[in-house]
Amino acid sequence: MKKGTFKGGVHLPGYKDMTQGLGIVTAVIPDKVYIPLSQHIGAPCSPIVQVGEEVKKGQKIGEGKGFVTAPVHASVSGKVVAIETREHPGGNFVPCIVIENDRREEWEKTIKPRSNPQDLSPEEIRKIVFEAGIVGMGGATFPAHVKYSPVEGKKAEVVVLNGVECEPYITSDHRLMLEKAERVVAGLQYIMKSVDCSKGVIGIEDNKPDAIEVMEKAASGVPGIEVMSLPEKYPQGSEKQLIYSCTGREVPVGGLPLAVGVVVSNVGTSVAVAEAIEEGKPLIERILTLNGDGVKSPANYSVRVGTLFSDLIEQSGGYTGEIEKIIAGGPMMGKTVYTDSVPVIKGSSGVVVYKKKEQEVFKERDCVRCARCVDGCPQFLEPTTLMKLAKRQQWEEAEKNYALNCIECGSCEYVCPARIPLLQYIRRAKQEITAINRAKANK
Amino acid sequence: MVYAVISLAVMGAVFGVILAVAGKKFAVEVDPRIEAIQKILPGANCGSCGYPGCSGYAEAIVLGGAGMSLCPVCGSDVAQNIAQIMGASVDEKTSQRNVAQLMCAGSTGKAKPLYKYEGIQDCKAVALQYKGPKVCNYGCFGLGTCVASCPFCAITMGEDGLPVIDREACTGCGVCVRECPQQVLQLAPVGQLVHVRCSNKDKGKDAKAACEVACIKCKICEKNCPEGAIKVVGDLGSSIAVIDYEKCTNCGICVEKCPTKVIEKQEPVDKEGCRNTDEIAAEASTGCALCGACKE
Amino acid sequence: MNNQGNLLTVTPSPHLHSSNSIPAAMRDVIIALIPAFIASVYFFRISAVLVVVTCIVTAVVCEMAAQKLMKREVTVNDYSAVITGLLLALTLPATVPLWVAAIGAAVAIIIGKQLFGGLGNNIFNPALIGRAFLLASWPVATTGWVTPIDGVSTATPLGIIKESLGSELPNLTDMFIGNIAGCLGETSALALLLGALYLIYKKHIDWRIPTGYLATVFAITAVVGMTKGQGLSYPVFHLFAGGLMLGAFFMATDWVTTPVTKKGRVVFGIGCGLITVLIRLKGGYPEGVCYSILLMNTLAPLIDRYTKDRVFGGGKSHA
Amino acid sequence: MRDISIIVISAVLINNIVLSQFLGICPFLGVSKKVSSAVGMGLAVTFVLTFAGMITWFVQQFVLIPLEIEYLQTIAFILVIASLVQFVEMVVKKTSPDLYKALGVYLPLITTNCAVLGVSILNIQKTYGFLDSVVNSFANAIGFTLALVLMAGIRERLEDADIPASLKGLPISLITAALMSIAFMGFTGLI
Amino acid sequence: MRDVLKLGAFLLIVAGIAGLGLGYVNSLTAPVILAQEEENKISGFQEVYSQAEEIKDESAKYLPDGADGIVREVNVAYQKGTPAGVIYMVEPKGYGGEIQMLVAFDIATKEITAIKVLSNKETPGLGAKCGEEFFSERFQNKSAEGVLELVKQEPVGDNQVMAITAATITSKAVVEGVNTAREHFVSNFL
Amino acid sequence: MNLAKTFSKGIINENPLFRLMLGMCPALAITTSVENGIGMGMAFTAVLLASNVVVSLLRRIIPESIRIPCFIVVIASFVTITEMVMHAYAPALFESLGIFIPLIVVNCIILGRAEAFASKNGLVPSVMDALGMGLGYTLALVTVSAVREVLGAGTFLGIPIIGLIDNPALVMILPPGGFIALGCILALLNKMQQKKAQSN
Repeated sequence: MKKGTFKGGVHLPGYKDMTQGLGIVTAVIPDKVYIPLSQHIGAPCSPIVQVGEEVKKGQKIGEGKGFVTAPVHASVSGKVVAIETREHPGGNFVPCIVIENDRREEWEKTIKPRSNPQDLSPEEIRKIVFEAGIVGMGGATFPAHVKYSPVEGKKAEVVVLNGVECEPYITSDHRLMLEKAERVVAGLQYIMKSVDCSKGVIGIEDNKPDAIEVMEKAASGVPGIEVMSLPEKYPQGSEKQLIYSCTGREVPVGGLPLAVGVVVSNVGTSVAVAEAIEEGKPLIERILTLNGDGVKSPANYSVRVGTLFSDLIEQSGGYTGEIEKIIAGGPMMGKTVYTDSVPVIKGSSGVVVYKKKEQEVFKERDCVRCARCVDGCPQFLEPTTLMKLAKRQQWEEAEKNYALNCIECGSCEYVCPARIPLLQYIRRAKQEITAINRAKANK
Repeated sequence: MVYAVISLAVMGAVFGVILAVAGKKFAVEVDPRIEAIQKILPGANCGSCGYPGCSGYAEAIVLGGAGMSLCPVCGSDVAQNIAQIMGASVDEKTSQRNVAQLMCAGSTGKAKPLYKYEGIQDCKAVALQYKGPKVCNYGCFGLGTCVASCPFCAITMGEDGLPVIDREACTGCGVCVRECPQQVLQLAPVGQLVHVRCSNKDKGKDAKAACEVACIKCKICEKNCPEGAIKVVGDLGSSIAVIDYEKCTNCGICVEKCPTKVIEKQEPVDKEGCRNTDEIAAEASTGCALCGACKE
Repeated sequence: MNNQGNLLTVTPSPHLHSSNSIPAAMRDVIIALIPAFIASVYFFRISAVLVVVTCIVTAVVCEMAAQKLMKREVTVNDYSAVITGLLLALTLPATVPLWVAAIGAAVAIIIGKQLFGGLGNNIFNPALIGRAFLLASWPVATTGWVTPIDGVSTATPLGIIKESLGSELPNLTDMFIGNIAGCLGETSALALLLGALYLIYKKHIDWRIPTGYLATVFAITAVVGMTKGQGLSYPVFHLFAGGLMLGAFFMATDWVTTPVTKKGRVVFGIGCGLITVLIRLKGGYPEGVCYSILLMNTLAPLIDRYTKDRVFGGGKSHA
Repeated sequence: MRDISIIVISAVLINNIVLSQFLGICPFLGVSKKVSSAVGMGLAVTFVLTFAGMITWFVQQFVLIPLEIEYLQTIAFILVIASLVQFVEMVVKKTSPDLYKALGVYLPLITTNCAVLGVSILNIQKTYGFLDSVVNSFANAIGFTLALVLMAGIRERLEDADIPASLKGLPISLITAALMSIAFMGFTGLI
Repeated sequence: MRDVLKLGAFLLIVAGIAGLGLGYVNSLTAPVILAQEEENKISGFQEVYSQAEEIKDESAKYLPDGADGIVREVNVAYQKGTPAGVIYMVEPKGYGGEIQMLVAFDIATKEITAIKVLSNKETPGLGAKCGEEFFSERFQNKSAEGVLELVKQEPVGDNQVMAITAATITSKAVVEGVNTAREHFVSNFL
Repeated sequence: MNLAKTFSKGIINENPLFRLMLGMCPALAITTSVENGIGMGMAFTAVLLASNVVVSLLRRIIPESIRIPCFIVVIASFVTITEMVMHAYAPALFESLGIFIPLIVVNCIILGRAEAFASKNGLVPSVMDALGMGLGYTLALVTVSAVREVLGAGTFLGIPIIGLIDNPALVMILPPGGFIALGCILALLNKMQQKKAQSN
């Protein structure tokens, strides 16, 4: 068991005590599910069912064109009652398929356990992963089969499983590893097979000693798989930082992990892969932590995709009082939603609810150049410089200072004593730079 | 004394010759017209002409044959002057300048809020969060990106959360129009006093639900306009009342008839023509830049 | 059930913020300076108290007045003016006339800080500007050194070396504890180190600058000491003498006026060390800490420009 | 011959031409908005100043003194410098387009840079020999460049600063120069 | 080419006229300037050594190696044809540069008659005070035979001089100048 | 433009130092005493006046392409004359102004006035222009030097000021003081102008 970590980053309070000891609870299956047609990075899917059509659980109801896409499946059996644009946890409005649950829980008939999961070829594994609609479940929602597909001239040498879970409040991966350790390891083996490599690393932060123990037990006797305990630091779970922590390799600027021979997947993704291959199940369910001082009883839920946040909150006994904000995801990188009638999607690892408090309002001050943001940036950028360039609207200069390399982890803003919304300024710069580059490309 | 005269004279001569030779051999041909044109341009460097600043435009006119009336800030007299310098004639530009108009009346309290926004005060940033903080997806966010962008300081943020355009100071350069992520600002001739202060193209019911002062596509204005100048254009679910500025006579009947009071008539401004370029330059200039170039 | 019709707040991430704040950090710096203050009161008695109080009060009043005059938000509650006043006081001798100290504090706050736009925008360390201004204006009043406790007029250890006039050098223990002539805050290396440890523990200062600074001074004086045949006591003497400890831990580490890049901070520290030794050994003034930091302050923007850190995954930032 | 290192240290640090002798203030305040142009201007001044130091020394020693017309120093030097700048511009343009690109814009500005004339006259006043004159001219130019580039770095940073309106531009630059000058006082006595 | 010649000729004339004018003014002012400098020097000498009947610059004789070191000039004051005093011009290095000063000795009394700082580049208000009377008085009538010593407190010994407050380096330089002149005086005139 | 205006513009509206920001070097260097300021201002005015007169008289004769060198020769001659006269009749002032007397040659104001005014106007306006500019510059120098001398030396024109003479802020007559004084005066003038603009 080695210990490695990356440079930069910040130490966050965990806020995990509330839920890390709680077993996974199956969430109430709602009467209606709202399945967004965009649950992955890439163009949204088009519906392949019509309003009024009866669907089975696990039936494909939306698919997209091209390679970087992932189909969506019905998470309950029932009737499609509407296809409408609704708010999405990603901060925008997206077409959703609304299914009224007939409570029959009837599986699509093609879905059944596979008898020979060990004999599948890499191509077959990727095909199953694609058909199951599996995307990165840590939150990035990048279609998994794309990651596992070979790239000309690049060879995967290590598969890194991300069991870091560095976001405060979120314990879903932690519980998953405790309760489905075998599945995690099995999924890892399938992924390793699909990318044709013999080495697998499961990276877990040392604030989860029980998970490390369980995973080590599960992995013992499996050749090529190693569990790594990583020091607790944010954003250890960011892909590039995790690769560095586990392998000492640096993903080059603008490059993909495969450039250094690494494929990264979340432990949740690994379980989904295992379930898709062994049982034939598409991705219609995931583990989610509901946490924060705004909910009465925080919990780890196993929840169907398409369940509204409000359903989960109700199951947890409702709000503790007037609430300030609801965050889809963790507090560092998650997005706030303006209503609780937002559906759970494949990438929803958690929902955090903040209670309204009479807190002192912090005003933005002039930068005092304390350089905490510079020291904290895991990408070695100078957030304060980028902020100043963004304020002056010097987008080209910002690009030259690698604004696009920002992974939006928020470490800089977290540590800033002047309370400058650094990340927001950098995001503005990225927005403009991307627009300028797109305009250039179109010319 | 004799030496003084001789040596100084010699030095003077040598110096004169060197300078004369240098002047001949290395004279950089600067077209005097560029300077002349640059002088009459406003010098605010807003970039509305599509060239990098006023000097860039002046150069483009002389060297690149760019159009002579591209400066939206200047009036026809300036274009005429440029033409005179270039020894060409120019098409008569409309003598009325354009000014920016806000096509939204959804002030705080009238437009329903969707959420409470906290973060940097920049419309483009808030646009990423559920298309802005109001239920209406077409309206003004009120975070003042236009205010910051105006090179002439003609826009201020009103107390009701909507920007106020000083139509006297506005030069119609169009920078704010380009910067507004909601495209809720438009250029219109300064003499056009009647405007539809809404951009919501949703169905009447939805629009009304989002904002008290929304165009509900009732077509009352269309029916009442004596000139046929106002029409609800677009398909069902994506339509809005639009005034044809060519036809509109500012009679104000639509203003009275509109049930949601979304059509508004402004007071006329004193000066309709283009603003004096010297005046603009005085406002826009930051004084001597001390580049040292003037000492050359 | 949208939470009783209450509007939710939407903000871009992150939604978590550390408890870091400028006032909190400044408060810690003040706490860290308390041992040095106590030491100065012990050694120089009531005059130390008077100088410190004068400087702090003037600094705070000037900050308020300047911000009021410029119609800006008054930010004296961030304690930065208090620190400036305190630091300035610690760089002055106990015998300084109080009106001189007050002018120094006023110059530090107004010219050194507020004219540039207040905290965060100043180029130079305000306290050092105040001190350098006083030193240039009233050289006699600001260099009236007295011995601790009994207050007999004498020279500082560095002054003794520089001017080589009579008096004997104090021993190193006295210098470490602070039983020597000098400015209020620079006499006791022990008290300063205590405060510095607190700041390092609280992570308010970066180890790079003080380490670079002290190591450079030590290395060069060690070589010089070797050639003089004085061995290790010479560099140790230089470490404890004058304002080096105060400068290295409390002035050269000032956030606002030092580089933000990691490499830059090392360069800054080394530069301070070089100039300090240069002035001490070759220059006209006995002590060079104040000027070395001011000079490096002028260089800080360029250091930042040319010491951009490597970006994760390769690639160097452009200036 | 005096110690060259003393001349250099004195010209660059102690009696910095800008910060303590007040020569070349106009370009120091005018061309210090950006580091890149400050470097360009610094190079151009270094180039011209060194040459001017050389040539005016020759003019003084081999023309003015033998003819006993030292009183024509000012007028002779200014003519020499003006021609020199023209000449340098011509030569640079012909021989090195790259150098011309870097220095070109700044060259004409140097004619009226009082630093060039000032240093040339000071060389004579201090009765420097040829080598000393050249070294002194070069060192002063370096001092000028140093002050200029430092100032440019600071002014780039001040761009983000929220400076009170009445201080923006020249006043704050002058105050910055004052503080730089105070800092440079640390070098006094350093020889 | 004609152009060039024409312009050259014009400048030639302008410069010629300028030269003429300057030459004329110079012919008027040069003697005045010369006379003034001469007067300045003599009055300087007078101040430090008033009893002289005639003062001769004998640097060539007494400084065989030229003006090496900090002694620049040796002027001998004659009384009734015999040397009665010596006036040195020395340039010790001070804080901001050389301090040009006169030191005068009387051969008979073997004492310093007076010193005078002609020019200095010391810090105004500090070292620059070395030119003031209160300081130069401290050297008056000191014996030329012992080495002068700089002290910070009121002098106790005969050969001690009190430094200017907070300007030790300048004071040291002046004392060094006096001591150097003194050595030369002792070895050449006593 | 009438003559009075030609004269008065140099004093306030187009003050060479405070408005046109020209001639900064001497304004920083020699303003350690009011006496120096007056002396410099007078020397400057003399040169400006003489060169303006000559340039104005010769303005029709001087060929366009070599006017700048001609101006320089004229200016340099007058500077040299001023230098010689001062050396002869005001040696103390000559000493304290030092190198900044010959440097009047490269003072941009003189060349600037020759180029911008005298070469385009007749004798009388040129004289008024020179006098106005000269007076304006002198006043500016006196203002700066008064601030520096009073604060830095505790005297005004050499007369001690009670209360300041004992402990003057020496730094004001040192190089940094020049920058501080000029910077603060300019800032104050800016402030006054902004106030004026607001009240209008």
